[in-house]
Amino acid sequence: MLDELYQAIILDHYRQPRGRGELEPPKITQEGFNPSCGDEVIIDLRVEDGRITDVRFHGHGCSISQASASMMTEAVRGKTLAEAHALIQQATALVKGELDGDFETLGDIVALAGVRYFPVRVKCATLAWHTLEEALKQVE
Amino acid sequence: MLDELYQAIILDHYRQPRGRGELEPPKITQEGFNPSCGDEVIIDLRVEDGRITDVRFHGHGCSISQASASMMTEAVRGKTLAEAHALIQQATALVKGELDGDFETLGDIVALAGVRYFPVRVKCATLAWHTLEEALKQVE
Amino acid sequence: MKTARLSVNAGEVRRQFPFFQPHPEMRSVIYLDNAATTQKPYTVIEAVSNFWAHHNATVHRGGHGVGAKASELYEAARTRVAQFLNAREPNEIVFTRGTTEAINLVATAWGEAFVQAGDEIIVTELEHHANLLPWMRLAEKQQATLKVWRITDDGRLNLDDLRELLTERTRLVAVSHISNVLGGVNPVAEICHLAHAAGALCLVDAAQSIAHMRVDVQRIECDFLMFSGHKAYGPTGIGALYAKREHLEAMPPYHVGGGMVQTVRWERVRWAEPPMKFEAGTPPIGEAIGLHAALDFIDSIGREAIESYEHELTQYALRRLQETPGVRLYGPVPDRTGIFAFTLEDIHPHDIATVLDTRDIAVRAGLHCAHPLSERLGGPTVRASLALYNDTDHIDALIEALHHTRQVFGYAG
Amino acid sequence: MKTARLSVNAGEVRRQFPFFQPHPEMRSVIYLDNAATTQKPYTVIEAVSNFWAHHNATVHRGGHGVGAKASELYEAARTRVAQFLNAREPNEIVFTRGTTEAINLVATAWGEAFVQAGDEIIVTELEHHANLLPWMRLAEKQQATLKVWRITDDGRLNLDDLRELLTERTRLVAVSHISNVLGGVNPVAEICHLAHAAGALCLVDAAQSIAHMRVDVQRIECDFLMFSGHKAYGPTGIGALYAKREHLEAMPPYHVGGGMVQTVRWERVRWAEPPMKFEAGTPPIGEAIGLHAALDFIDSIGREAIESYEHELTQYALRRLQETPGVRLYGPVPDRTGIFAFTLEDIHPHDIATVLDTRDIAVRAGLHCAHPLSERLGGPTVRASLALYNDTDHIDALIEALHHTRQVFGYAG
Ligand SMILES: Cc1ncc(COP(=O)(O)O)c(C=O)c1O
Ligand SMILES: Cc1ncc(COP(=O)(O)O)c(C=O)c1O
Repeated sequence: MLDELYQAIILDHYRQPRGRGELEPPKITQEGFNPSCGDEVIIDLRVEDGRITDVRFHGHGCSISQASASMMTEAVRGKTLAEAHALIQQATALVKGELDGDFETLGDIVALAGVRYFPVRVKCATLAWHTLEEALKQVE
Repeated sequence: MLDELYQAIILDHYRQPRGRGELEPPKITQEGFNPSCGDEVIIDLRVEDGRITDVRFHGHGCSISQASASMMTEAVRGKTLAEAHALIQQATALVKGELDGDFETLGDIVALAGVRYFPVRVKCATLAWHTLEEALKQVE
Repeated sequence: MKTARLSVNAGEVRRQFPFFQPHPEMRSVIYLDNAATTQKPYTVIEAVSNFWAHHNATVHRGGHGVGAKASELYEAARTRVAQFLNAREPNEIVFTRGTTEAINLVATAWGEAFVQAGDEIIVTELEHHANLLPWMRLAEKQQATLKVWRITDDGRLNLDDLRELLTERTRLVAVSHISNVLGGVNPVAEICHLAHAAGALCLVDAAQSIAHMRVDVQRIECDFLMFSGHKAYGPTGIGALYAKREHLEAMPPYHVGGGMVQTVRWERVRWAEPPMKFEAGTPPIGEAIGLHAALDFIDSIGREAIESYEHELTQYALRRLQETPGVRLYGPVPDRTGIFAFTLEDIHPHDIATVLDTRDIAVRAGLHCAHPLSERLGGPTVRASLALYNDTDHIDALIEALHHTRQVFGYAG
Repeated sequence: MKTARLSVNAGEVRRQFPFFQPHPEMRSVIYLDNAATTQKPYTVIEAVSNFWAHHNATVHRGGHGVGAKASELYEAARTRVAQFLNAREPNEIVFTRGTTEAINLVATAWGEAFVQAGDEIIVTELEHHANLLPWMRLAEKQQATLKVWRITDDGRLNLDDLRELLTERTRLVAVSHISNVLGGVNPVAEICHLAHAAGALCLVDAAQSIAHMRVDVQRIECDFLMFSGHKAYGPTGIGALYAKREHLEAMPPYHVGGGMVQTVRWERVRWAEPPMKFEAGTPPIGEAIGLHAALDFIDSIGREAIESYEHELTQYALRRLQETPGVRLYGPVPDRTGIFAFTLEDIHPHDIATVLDTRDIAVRAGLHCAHPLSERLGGPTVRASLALYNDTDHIDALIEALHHTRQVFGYAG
């Protein structure tokens, strides 16, 4: 179980986060915060013609929250808003153990599946995704 | 037990209280109050040459508190302060069931002995006596 | 009615309560002091014990599985309260020690933020001190005016009197759902409606109704409503405040401390979202779980069944009290519940209670934490109050004991 | 030390706790989160259950024998707390929900009456939010100045720094007896002495000391001191505030409601005497009785025995932690108790706690409701905290699990 949580791929995203940083304006910024443990993820987005053209994150927290944010930036860059929404759905369902069927399309994100055995950590894994969801509300 | 509490003599003091009323000034006045049940006893005293020359009470409350006050006025009228203090001691010990030995000198007050079986009512029976004690402090 | 009557068997209900089981060292008591506090079923006592024995941990702090389980149980209790009151969401429920703390919370956090000098607050003449003193103090502090909605001579609240009192300066009407002395059910939905029409909020003290009738915050449309667990077959140390989400969001916090902040820096504090914002420090966790079990107990009997059973018992008690010589009963006759304040001849209520106590009948005597109302009634009274586990035998024993009391005090048979 | 060690047998102590008994459906846990809350012995759980089962009634209201017994038990609990703290009299003890409520009570009732614009309040940098936010809020409300007594780099409070902060405008020094993060014991008697010499009062938050060392209010000479039952083997929902009688008399009430008045008339309210003045509404009765049993439990082991046993265990844990590669331990080394905040390599504390949790070791990770202190330390930490029932095996298991954690995160053995 522990091995499933702390897979090499998660530790790799934690140690070498993709998409870490901030964007120059104009951008959309959204802050996400988990008061029970202090994890913080701030997302910068650029959306053009209904497509996420660039995305970065910064903040601090546990390996799960930061790796999840890193994976998120990789996964949604270049996606349409509709595709991003679908990914948010799938990723959050995955970490709660509620996703049936096709995992193939998720790429690295699949590594988050192990979180389902650790209810205390679900909030860490979903933080970046919920923050993205809030950010997209700013677009719409 | 109940018969011991509500003896004829107590009901008699309750119905025909002795010493009920107020004194004209100069006097010492002391208010006594039992917040848990609302019983109230106000004592007026006149003390001359170390002796209680007159005493009255008024107020309202249950039969025990009012009968006890009535008995108290009868018992302490004409007594020296030292004698009054001794009576306070004896009467409060009596209602708590802590008095050994000689009850003879207590007169009607002996009727309060039944209160000892009713811990909830001890405060009613002692109210007049504690109020008298406070009043005497004003003298000294 | 008849069918509903069949649905509650008080004898069977008593078997669910340790208090009513024979005990080698204790005399069995006819408990008629339910408006003060109710007895607790085994399920409630066991829910609390079981939590402390096996799941005890503090809540909402990351770390370990025991804590996660404790948090889950605590939040499940909140959801249960929300559902019981028909709140829109669990986040509208704040756990408090009881009714008194909940009203103090509203009077301080909401009151000091939203009541200004010259504003008016309306309270009724039949309030318990818990729903009176916080408003008297708030009015004094904010230089607002406290207006008293007097009762009619038969112990009811007349809506026309409220219409006269309401003005555009009225900020709040605070009223109890059921008076803890007179037992009358107040028309709280209508009261809230009138308050809202005048631009005021409406607070309902449900301490006496929660265990005896359906309490539906959406139907009442109240802004605030609160109750105590210990009067609803639950533990001491726990109660709940319901408040519309918008109010909880607008109000500043009450107690401050751990668990109710997002971040604390020397320069700036960010509060957590409601309801956490109002739950500083370690909450009464075991007690919240016990309250959950208490609400389950109530629903296992059924609120409609309880209401109709208690209604019938109330009618019986009313009849028996009215036919007892020397009894003077207070409060309205229609729309009343099983709370009976009365006097007997001119025997002092404490003396009556003592005689009843020697017959192992527990009632309360005095001013019932409602001094202004008691003064209006003319002084202290005896209060007998019913719950689900009482039955007609208890009323009969009470009546017989009242006859006996008259004899002790020398009134002719 | 050796002889004292023999006086506590942790294995035998654990047999007095249901939490540590084998359970068919639950895994047994090495519980190292005692600074958050302690487990409860059977005697505490039974005292509360027994009250609710057989003696349940509300307190301080005339009427019946059950109520008289309940009041007696409740007041006996107060007397027990007074004796445990060596207060001068039971009337110096006010029951509250816990430490947080007690500090809020003092900050509001005492603070708003006695702290004026321009006055100063001193808090330390190592306070829990419970002993920080009430003072930040009070300072803001009264336009007083909050002064922060910084810790030294090795996590201690330097009395000379306090001497510099104290002025004639200082009204209060608020300090915890033991930090809930660093575990250091603060010299509270000296602090109170300095505060008094400057004309200020002194408040001691004893949440973390009450179960682990002798707390004597007359020896400390504090003006206010408070603790929570649930951190001292007692129930949730109960705590106590000690205050010198003169302060309780001078302070206005906090919550207002039933039970804390002598008379209420529309024009005028007369408050009851302390401590009743501060206990509005139905108090946590069962919980107070549970707290009584908890203090009896502590004294059945013996406070000197506990202190010396835990001291030895602390020394052992310190040694083992210090020799574990990658562990960085915070807090002072001498005068410290069994609360260990640490980090391991650069692994995030939540990740560490999760790995430990999979080995059924319960610790806490995060900012420990002490954000300013955590910021000073550089961020979140893991916290392992000891109690009476822990022993060296538990420390060994912790250390082994930390080695394992390093491996999971790819640090060389
Ligand atoms: C030092 C200190 N003060 C205050 C508190 C707050 O105690 P409670 O949450 O029981 O009110 C705690 C517990 O977390 C603490 O450790
Ligand atoms: C109508 C009413 N309101 C408030 C209260 C206070 O409840 P608690 O003492 O549980 O806070 C009571 C109980 O005495 C009550 O009957």
